[in-house]
Amino acid sequence: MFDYILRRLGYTLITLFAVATILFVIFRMLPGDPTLQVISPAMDEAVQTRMKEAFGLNDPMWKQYLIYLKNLVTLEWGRSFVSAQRVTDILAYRFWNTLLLMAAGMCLTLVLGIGMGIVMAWRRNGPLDVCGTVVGLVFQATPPFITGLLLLIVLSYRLGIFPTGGMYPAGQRPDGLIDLLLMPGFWQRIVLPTITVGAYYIATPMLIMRDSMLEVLGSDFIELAKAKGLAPSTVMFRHAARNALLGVVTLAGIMVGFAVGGQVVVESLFSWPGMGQLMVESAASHDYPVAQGTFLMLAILVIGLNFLTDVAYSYLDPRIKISATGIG
Amino acid sequence: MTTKAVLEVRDLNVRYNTSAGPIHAVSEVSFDVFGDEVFGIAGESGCGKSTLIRALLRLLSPNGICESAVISFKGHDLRTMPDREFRKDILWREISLVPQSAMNSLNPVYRVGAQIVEAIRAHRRCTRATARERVAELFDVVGLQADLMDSYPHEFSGGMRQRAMIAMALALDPALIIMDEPTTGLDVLVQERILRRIRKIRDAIASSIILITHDIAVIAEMCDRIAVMYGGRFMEQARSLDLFESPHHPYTLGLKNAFPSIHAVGAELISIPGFPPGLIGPQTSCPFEPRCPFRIERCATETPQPVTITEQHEIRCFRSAEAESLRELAKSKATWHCSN
Amino acid sequence: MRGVGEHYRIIHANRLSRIGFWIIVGFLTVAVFAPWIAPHGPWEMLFVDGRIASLRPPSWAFPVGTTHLGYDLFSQLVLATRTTVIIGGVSGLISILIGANIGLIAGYYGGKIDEILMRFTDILYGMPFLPFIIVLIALFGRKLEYVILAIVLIIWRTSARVIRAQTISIRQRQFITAAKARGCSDLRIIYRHILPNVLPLLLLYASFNIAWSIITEASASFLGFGDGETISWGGMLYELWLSGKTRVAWWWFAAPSICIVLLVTSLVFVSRAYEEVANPRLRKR
Amino acid sequence: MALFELKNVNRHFEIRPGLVSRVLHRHPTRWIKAVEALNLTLEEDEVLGIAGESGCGKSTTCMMIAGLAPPTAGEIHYRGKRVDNLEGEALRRHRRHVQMIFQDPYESLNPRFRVFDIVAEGPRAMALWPERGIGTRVADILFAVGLEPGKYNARFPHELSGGERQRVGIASALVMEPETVIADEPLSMLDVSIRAGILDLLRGLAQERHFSCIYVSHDLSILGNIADRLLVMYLGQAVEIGPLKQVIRAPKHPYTRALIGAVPVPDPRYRRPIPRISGDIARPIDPPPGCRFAPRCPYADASCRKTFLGLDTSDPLHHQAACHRLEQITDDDI
Repeated sequence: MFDYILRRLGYTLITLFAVATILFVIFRMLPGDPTLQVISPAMDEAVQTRMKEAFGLNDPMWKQYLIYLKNLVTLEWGRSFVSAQRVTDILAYRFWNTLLLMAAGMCLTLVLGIGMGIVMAWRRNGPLDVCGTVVGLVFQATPPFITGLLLLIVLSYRLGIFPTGGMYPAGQRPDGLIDLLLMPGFWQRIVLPTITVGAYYIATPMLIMRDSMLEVLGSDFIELAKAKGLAPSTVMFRHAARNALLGVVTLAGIMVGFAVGGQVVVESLFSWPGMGQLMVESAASHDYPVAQGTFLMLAILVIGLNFLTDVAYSYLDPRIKISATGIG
Repeated sequence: MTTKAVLEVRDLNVRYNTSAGPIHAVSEVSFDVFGDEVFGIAGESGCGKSTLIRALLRLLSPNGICESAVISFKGHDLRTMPDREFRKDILWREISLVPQSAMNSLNPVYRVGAQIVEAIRAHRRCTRATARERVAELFDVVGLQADLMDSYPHEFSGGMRQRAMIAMALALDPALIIMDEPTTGLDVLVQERILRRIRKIRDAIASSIILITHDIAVIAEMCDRIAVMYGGRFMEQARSLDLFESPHHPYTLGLKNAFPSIHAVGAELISIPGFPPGLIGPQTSCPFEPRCPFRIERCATETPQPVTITEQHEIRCFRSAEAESLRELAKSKATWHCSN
Repeated sequence: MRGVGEHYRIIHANRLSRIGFWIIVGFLTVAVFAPWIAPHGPWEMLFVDGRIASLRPPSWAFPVGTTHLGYDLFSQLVLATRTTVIIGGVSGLISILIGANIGLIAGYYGGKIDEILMRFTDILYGMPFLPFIIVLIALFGRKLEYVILAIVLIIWRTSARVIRAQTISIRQRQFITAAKARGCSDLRIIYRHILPNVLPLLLLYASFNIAWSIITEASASFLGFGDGETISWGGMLYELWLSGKTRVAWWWFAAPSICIVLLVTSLVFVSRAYEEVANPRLRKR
Repeated sequence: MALFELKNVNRHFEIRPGLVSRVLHRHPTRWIKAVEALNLTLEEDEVLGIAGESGCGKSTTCMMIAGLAPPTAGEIHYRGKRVDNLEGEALRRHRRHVQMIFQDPYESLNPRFRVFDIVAEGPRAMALWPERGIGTRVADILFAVGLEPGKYNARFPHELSGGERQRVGIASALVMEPETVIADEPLSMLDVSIRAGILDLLRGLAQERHFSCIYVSHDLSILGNIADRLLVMYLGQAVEIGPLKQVIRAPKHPYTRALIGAVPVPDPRYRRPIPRISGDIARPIDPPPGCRFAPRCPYADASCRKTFLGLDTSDPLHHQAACHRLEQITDDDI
């Protein structure tokens, strides 16, 4: 198992490196002034020269690439054109906001989705199964900005139950996570974005769980578990659900990749001060250092979550040891 | 052998409702299993032997419907027993199963020992430690080292898994163990050893065994009484010696012809022409009629009822009286392959 | 090999997929005849009695109402259908072509080729999808080609992975060894023996890819990173969001939203029918 | 001249442990030795049976002879010509002469092909004949295996019974007009009552069409009904070979004796002797030198563990066993 995890870790680092390289290439292919990505034309002459040296923009391409990699590792991610803040400082604040919303959405999705999936498989072809499948598929087909807009229009604009956006009421800047969590205004504001993210992604774990439950329920060891005289709930949860979970974990990686996309939309829609919103704003205002940094940070998030998925899988499936050593 | 029946089944029918019509997987099956005997059910694929077990263990899929006159187990009427009670008091505690595919019958994500412990603790109040002691004991009985119980199923070979399955079946000293093809797919030497182990266990404990297999040689070696199943029916039922020395049913005759023996190298084998029946729709003929070289008109319109030949020897055939001459005819290949 | 009849049967076996199929056909028809159906241009300011027909709710004259600048939403919807169909069709088809071939080749040959192709796929899994499109559009400009390119570059990863897994399981089956023993070449085995067996899965992911392309394009357009010159459903919602009329013009919100959801749902329903074929265990019992 | 000759053929696989085990635990690379030092000849028009338990290397041997897996050492000669080093196009052409019939008729037919296409696939892939010629040959061979072409041509495998499928499998091998047919347990998935029919068919076709046959099975009673000569393998080593009746009635090697003794007999009166061998079959991972059966053999001594006494290749048709201690084994021991 350690072999497996170590190898996945190796792949993760390679992926990270490759994504950074792709980013470098894309920004260098930019038509027009290649210095544009780090130096705002609005800066004064002296600063521009200093920056050019720091980022090696007068050097040949390979040297620029090495400097770029060094800067990445040493967290020299440049400064925003707009606010002149260090990109890393901006991200440090935004990262946790994104993670908070994402975690809330994911927990809702996974807990509810997996639970629903089990119940649907258990009562196959029952009313819950049929409705659940249809509703799940419709949710899956509805882009989050439409769900979000609908919720905003109905619950915020018409009924005024929830605030329209932000993370906390204006002028009440919390200091620290605990302070934030104690704020009723925060809880009012996190509801709609969480539901929006959740609604889009709930179908994936729910339907996969249902399908892989049905697959597992047809296997011989379930029949034996029944023959052993185990209670139906034990058969369902201890034997079927645990094995079916493997299917969900396998596809969780795919889900994570898309979830970050959904996050961008939802954050923009609800003015949630996270990395997604930052991404859209900085890209729209051509604030390249920030856009680049945000993109990298989001990539790190995705790659990290994919790695966690692999680890979870190796924990859930004892057979992974074999495939890692290549015997099986 | 005691004469009291542990399990008594009369007129058991199972049908599956499918979109193509009802499939009569098991029809009018009656048999008794007596105390510490091995009762063999021989049959080819699709003859209904697996359905029969599922019906007894209440494991039929939802579209399977089981009807019978009597299913009595040690005096309990299993037909009317509520599910919950059946699950707690009968399943595994009294009737256990060694399933067909030991390969896939162990849950891959749990350790083998834990799966046996689970079976014990589902029926008996005891601590995990006591249950583990019992597992160690059982592993010893089936010839596995006790420290293997903390392995995962994928770390076991086919023979080891099969032995673990037998250990699991023995866990609660059930009165009846149903073994569904317990050695199919195993190597000859492993098979030999497992059969020997089963025989030893049978002598040591007071369990009866229902052994289901398509392998006539295994049946011959293991069983006290044998039922030959075809098309969902018991075509012939007899004591082992009687069945092999004076088979009566044409199907039994054909099966014997088709089965090779290492003691008769080079002897001619004769296959039974045709294919097993599909069993869809109403069953109004002898299921073996299309393949039978001795069929008469009546066979196509009527299902033969069981005829008793001698004590404990029953067959379903209209020509049971002519068995002697049919047996002679059946030895010739021409009988089977030119009549069609 | 089974023909069109089989696909017809698969789709028609299930009520939802049947409905979905006809809805898709409907949208395709609208896309083909869009310029003849739409009464006005997408950004043609309309006047009623000499005044801009601003924010008119649905009526006989304007079946789905107008925007604050007096554009006819019905014409916009019809013309945007074409954009969506092009994006969904082109990126869905190209991506399944790439994904299927990479999956088949990696899965069939295994070894080093598999390792390289799968590491490459892993890298794409590390790319956050929508942010990548946003960066690309921000850098290179708001053009439909770039949107399609960005989608195609990323979206094949899922189909490649899934088809590779299926190919590996098929490769190990005996009929592939049999084909080899009969003297079939590698290419013949891949495309004649394996491909028909992954076809249900391939169609499933083709339809997923189309659905994901449409959703992604709509999301990007909604965030302002679509093609500014071409009308699209996501772009219509972006204009609504920019105009700040979300509170009042419900029809402006409803019309493109319903179209997106309807089309994508139909695709998902049809793909669900294929999922049951691709995964036979779901059918049984 | 012998049709096939295998000279000292080996097939070994490498198992590389993961990085951590290699570096931290110093786990060495290990070898699975699936087939070791195999010498074998196949004469024209004979049926050679290969018997052995799972993991004995019988399937690997088939794959090597069929040109589907190259040996890692040794030579394979076909009609005096070396074939184990063929590659690419030449290998593909060579495969035509050696055709395989597979174990599982449910798995060995492509579920998306119709019967006609399944049988025609080989000739088409090799462009053996023009399409019309293929058509008549397919019809001929289907008829020869007892399937009426008109009735079966357009069917899919899932519409056939196990016996019919196996007949299609045989047809698709024989349509190539091979000189050697390798049958890898072709009956094990079929019902008892129809096995004999397939066996008869195979035997009849072999005579009619003059191909030699390698018939692999773990079931000695079936081999007893088809083979002319019998080879017994254990964990990748050939332990005994000889004319069928001699091997079965008077086995020499202790393993063959145990194997034959363990075969169940359809006779309720028969009481089988208890075999004297112990232990379980292992996997051929890093096997020690010497006879691989030695750890389970009641007769084994130091010499058995040190060297493996291969079969004598000079007289391939002679009944012989690869055992150091044949003299010590007496008949009443079995």
